[in-house]
Amino acid sequence: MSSPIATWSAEGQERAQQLLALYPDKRSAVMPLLYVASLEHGHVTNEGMQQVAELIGVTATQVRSVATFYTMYKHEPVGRYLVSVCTSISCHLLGGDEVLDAACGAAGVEVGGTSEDDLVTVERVECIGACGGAPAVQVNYELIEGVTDIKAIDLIDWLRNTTPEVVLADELQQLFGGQKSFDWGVPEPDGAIAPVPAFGPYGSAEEGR
Amino acid sequence: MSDTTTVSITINGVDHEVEAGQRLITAAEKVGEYIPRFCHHDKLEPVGKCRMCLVEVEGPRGKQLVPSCTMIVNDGMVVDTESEVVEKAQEGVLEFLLINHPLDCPICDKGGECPLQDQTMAYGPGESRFIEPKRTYEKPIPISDVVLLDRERCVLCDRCVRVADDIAGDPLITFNDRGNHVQILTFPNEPFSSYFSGNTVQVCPVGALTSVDYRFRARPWDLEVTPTVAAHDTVQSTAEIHTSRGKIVRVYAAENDHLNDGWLSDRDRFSFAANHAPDRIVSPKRRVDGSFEDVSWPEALNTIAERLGGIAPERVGAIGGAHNTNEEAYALGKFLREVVGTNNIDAQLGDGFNAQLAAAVTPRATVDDVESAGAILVWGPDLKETLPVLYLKVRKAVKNGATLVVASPWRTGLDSIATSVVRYRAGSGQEVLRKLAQGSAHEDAAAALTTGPVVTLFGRASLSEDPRLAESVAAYGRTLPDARLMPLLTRSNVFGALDMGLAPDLLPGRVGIEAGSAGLDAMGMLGAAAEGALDVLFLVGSDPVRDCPDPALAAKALDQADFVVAIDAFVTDSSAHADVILPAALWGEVDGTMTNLEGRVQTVSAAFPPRGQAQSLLEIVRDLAAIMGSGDILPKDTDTASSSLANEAPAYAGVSRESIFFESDGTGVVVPTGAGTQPLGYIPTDAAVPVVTDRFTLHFAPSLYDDGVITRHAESIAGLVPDVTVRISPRDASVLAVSDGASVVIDDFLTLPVTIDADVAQGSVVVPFNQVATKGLIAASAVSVEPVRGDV
Amino acid sequence: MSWFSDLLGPFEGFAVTLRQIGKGRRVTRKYPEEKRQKPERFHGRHVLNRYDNGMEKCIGCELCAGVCPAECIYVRGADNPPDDPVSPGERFGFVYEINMLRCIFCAMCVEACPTQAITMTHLFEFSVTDRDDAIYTKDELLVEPDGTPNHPQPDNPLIDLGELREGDGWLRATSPAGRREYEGVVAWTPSARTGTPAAELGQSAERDEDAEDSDG
Amino acid sequence: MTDPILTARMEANRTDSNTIDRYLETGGYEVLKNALASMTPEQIAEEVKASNMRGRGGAGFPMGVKWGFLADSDPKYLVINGDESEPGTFKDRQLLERDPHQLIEGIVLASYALGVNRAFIYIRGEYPKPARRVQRAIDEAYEKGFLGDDILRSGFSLEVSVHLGGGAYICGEETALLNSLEGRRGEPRLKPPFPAVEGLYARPTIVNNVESISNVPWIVANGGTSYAAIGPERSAGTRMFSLSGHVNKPGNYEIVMGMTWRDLIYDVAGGIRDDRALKTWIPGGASAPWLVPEHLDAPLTIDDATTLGTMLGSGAVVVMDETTDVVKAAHSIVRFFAHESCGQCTPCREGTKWLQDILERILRGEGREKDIDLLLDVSDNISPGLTWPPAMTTICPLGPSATAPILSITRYFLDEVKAYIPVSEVAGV
Repeated sequence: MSSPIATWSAEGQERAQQLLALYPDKRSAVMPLLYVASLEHGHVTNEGMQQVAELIGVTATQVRSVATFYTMYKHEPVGRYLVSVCTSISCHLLGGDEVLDAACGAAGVEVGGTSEDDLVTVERVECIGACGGAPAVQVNYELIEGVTDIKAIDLIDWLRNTTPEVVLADELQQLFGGQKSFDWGVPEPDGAIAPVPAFGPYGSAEEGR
Repeated sequence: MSDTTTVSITINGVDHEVEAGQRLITAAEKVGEYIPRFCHHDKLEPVGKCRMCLVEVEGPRGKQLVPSCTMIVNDGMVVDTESEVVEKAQEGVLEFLLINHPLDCPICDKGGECPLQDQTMAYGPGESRFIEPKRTYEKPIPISDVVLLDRERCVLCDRCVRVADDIAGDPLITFNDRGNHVQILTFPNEPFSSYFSGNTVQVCPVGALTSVDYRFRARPWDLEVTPTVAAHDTVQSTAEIHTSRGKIVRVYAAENDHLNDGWLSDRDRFSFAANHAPDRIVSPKRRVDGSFEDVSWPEALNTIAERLGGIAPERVGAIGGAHNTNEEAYALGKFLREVVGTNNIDAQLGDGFNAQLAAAVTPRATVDDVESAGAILVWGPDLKETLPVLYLKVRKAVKNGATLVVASPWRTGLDSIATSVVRYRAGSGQEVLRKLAQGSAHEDAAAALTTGPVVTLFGRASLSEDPRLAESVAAYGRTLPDARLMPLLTRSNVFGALDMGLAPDLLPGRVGIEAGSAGLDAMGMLGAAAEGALDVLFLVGSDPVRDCPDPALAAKALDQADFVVAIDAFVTDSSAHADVILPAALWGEVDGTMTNLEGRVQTVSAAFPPRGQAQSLLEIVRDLAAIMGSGDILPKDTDTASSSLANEAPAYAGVSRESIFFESDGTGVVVPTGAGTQPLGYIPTDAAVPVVTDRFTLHFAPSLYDDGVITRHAESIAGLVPDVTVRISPRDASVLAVSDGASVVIDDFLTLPVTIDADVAQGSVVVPFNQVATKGLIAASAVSVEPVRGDV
Repeated sequence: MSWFSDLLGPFEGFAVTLRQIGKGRRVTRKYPEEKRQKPERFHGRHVLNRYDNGMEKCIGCELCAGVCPAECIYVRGADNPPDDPVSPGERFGFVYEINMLRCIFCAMCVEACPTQAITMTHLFEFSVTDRDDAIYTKDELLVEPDGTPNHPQPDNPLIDLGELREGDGWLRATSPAGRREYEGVVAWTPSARTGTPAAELGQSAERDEDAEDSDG
Repeated sequence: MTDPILTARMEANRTDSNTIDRYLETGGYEVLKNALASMTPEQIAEEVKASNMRGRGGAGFPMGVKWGFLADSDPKYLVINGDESEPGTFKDRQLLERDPHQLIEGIVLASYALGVNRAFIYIRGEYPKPARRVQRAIDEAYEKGFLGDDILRSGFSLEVSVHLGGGAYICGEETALLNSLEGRRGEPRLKPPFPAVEGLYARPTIVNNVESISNVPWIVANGGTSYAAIGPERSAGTRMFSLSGHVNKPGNYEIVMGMTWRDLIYDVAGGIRDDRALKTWIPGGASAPWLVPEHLDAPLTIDDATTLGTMLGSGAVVVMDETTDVVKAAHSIVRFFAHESCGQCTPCREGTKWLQDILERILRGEGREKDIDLLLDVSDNISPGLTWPPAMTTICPLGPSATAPILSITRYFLDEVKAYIPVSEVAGV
């Protein structure tokens, strides 16, 4: 019998094995494995959920039950850059809705839609923990604080024109950000390579491309 | 558990003494204070999700609203179930449940028996204040061949999820999405293929889960309910037949805590369609020039009587009777032994084991013993495939803390929860058993069988297994601490039939026949008929060509016999050979009693008269005996049959339809076994079973949905037969040089695709029994397996 | 009190008759040539109605059968054929029969009906020569797509369908009380609707388009 | 003013407070070394209990007492709740990003005190950067022998790993968090059993907030009584407040409780932007009922907040100036709770969305006069009596939280709500 994830990349398979070994109960690895499956398939697909189910020994239905509970698992294809605009209370007070409108306009999409060139998806999200730097935006979960509607348009244009391989929060903050919640400290070398949170040895990339 | 101390609680100002440890909602109900509920179900773990059962309980911080389904009663608890706050909460919850409910009650199958309707009437607000658009979903979507899902109606009570996951162990239906969009769903393109899916329909408190069979067939107010048992297997779950205008429209489980806990398998639940199958035999038929023509009952019976006249009794035999009621079986036995004068009677088809062991093994376990066992050994047929409700009981026992040992040549449904699995090569069971008993191997299995009471469930794992192995397993089981034994025969009322003496060496009431006068068993009769030593053969609802281990012999026997009488509801591969076919009444059309695998006698009832001219077996043999001039020997109806039986069979004394009804609260009466009280108390011995050492040994085991006559005629489950493949171990596959999906030839005639399966013991070949694709395969221990070359 | 008045007693009744001669209207009619106007709420026999587009209103819910005190109604529901639904929603009345010999014309079926599918007309002449003919089947009960009631004996000279269209019972049959705003709303609604109901989504491609159009 | 406890290091080292070198250089892991060498687990637990610190996650339950409930049966688990998702709150993000070693040292001390050998840090999925920094810090700590087998040759071992969430506010509720960590839907569990008895994998488990655990090194170093001496009784210690909204200086501030709201908003946070007037503020995250200028001089303690019918919750203060449309603001919060409801119990699943729908209809100008009563009655059906702390018809407090803004706008700004209702509707009733 072959491994259910034989079609995954070598890094993906290695990461999956690490995750399975990490927890006292394999089932705990469902959520991180779904991120890995997202990277492998572009989003959470039925096939991906079945593979994860087989890896941890539960039914695919149970995996889907988890995968649909959390909003960060995308069940439809999203653009290369997932732009998440916060409109929760602090951002709402300081213009988050305008930023969202501007980003949608620049990308030419409705909220939740993906631009025709498949590069940018703009979504509305609830609080992303940057209330001190409201309004806040994330690109592939890398944060930018103090965004204005005009900067949001610039951000979308920049993403489309430069199509960065790795999304780096510090770079984006410098280009399109404003007031921050607090000092960020030393620049972060890691960034996101896909619309999946960049965490762990597979899924983020060191600066230097 | 045995500790039955009580606590005193106050409900609505009235003091009550209630059993400690139970949930408040249950305690209140027992003292007559009904608290409304949706998610609460007696047989399921509490989840407290619907919030319908909120009551006020006095606490350190004053009265607080708490869900009564999760609250355990404690001494001095002061509860208010009718306060203003409670009533407001109930109204609020019902309004919340209804705002997105489609209110399509007029066309909803649940309308009329719907807890949501009833509780809205009793506790709900008069009208809704909701004017926003309702949540809509596509409706309904089929989630399996037998169940439909309407998410708009769902109140998300979690009952179906808990039944599928906690009870059945098939978590194939779960919640999806979040918040206001939560919905019950199965995985896309993966059906809810549980053997127990129908239970979700029965427990659903709204019309969200409905069955394909019942959909739009009737409304609850025009149903007639007939209590009976689900007679498809020997568990004989307590059930109800629901009829509308003379047709069965659905079968529901009844709650019997000693047996099925209110659950049924889908086969039990959905096989009723066979009663109304268009190709049922509804009038007597006689073979004329090779084809059947309809004849009248007198003509048919006269033909048989004439043929029986002047024939030596030992040249007459009868196979079958396992599908009939005890009274019918009793009458059949009396007819054969006293009117015809033969002991050639067998309710088994060579697929079981020693009839005396099955009928009178001691000490015999009850299903309650299984539930409360310290350890369980299952060495026999796959319970999930053959006795699904007993499988649920074993699961429950394991959940209660019992250890479980499963011995089987191939993966069974219980393996995933077993403490230890003994995987042995088909044909080598005896050797493995010896080692287990001696402690020279399988130490972990032996270690798991040390906490008493140990219940041994023994039977024949496959048709190709030596029937004497069951004897040895039982003998071993008897040596375990506080041992109880449960014989596993699987066919319908076979235990009742054996108790009624439908065996070559048994008389009614578990009385053995004196040595030397035993008749032929089923295989013996078939062999004799094939050699011309038997002239007249009665097939009583049996299909030996499909169901016995040697189909070729059965076919030859039916050809060679001079005269074959089939008492059957369908033309089968066997009854097609008959000279006369008599239309038999089926389950649901006959009154009587049945006996299950623990010896529990329950009543079965006719929901409507037999189809067409069909008659009960009792009526058939009674009329036949009358024509033969011995009408006074046989009982004239069910009641006289049971009183006559009681006189003759001490074990069944006092067990009548009436006494069961009045004494058992609908749960049935267990006929006691054990030396001293019984004429026969069978003590199993270690049998001498030869070990088969051929290159390949066959494991020829039944699955739940097979090509049996009832399954075949029940439209909704007929399509559920599994894909038929030959399973072999990876080692054998590499030796044979076949890959997954390649074809092999078994015994030089049956070509089937191969599935390589790590759960198959090396040297064994697993083939499903009684499927269209495996028709004709002889259940011998050793088989030949050759790869088909040249296919891709 | 005299013997004389006793003698006249039997004739007193004639006095009433004599007094009435020449007064009042003539009530005898030349039925069936001449027909009398039925009261508005006259309970004649039932019809099964349709929506304007010809779809049947009956959804086979059996509430009429359930409520019928004479147990004279037999209904069986069935799944609407997905491509050619008989009624809006999932279910339609597959079998619908009324035994007019048993019916007591109480109209409780009309009250129970959630879609106003069954209503009563002013039709009252339905003598039969065979008891079986008194069981009206769905074909006979269902009005024509143009709204004309059916009758098992169309050629019976006793039947004047034209007259019956004027009656209130018939008006109720063709213009059920319902709310316009529900027209074209793709969802089953428990109240009766006027006009053309849209089919459930998924019932047919053609109807899906209609439904979406009418949404906007 | 007491010196800051949690933020001193990051204030002093604005760029590299997260690195192990800087941490060690500023006295990091010294407490651990001393404790492992000279203190028993019971002594540490005693200090924490003596500190009277109340949990910083929102519920405010004394941490030492909670520890005392942990059933003594191995294995036990410690889970750090870093699922900070309450709108207005971003303090844990700073602690995770800027001083992860302080947290890790706290975890090792807590684990030692609790007899735990396996700890998890659950960080919300939208925080990949804090998660990376914590992971790096964990790697460094392993390297230096502060984590792993036989820590500092004390015989005590501890494994720590980071678990990333998937985007669900409800996972901040401790039992939902445990379900999530077990690979299930993040639905709150029924209590009892409490996690301290049956938590992660049905084992005894302590769930503590990031800020709470980050305080442990200081408490162990300086003694529980010195911590308890800071600030008012029953609101001991310093506490991180996240200020956001229309203030001049939004950000996280570590303060000693007991000051007035006026001090906090006008002094600490620099007053209202553009010198506008203060209209209202949310004192403790989106779940908390709002306060208005008449409350400005009330002291900022847990108990005083309760007296005012609200709470300090997670320490998130969202300030709204006179230009704020409170109906829209309330809608934003209600929408948040409807979006984040797990959906398992009826009142929350149906009620929060209904409240959102009604508010949206009112904002569209289609409101009816009776909708105000309807809003309150629906709220009442989720949280009977609309009192504080809330009574609940729900399993967890998420549903009742959604009623806080409804209650606030109808209590203080009823005219503004009515202004949205068309005149004809008002007259028509």
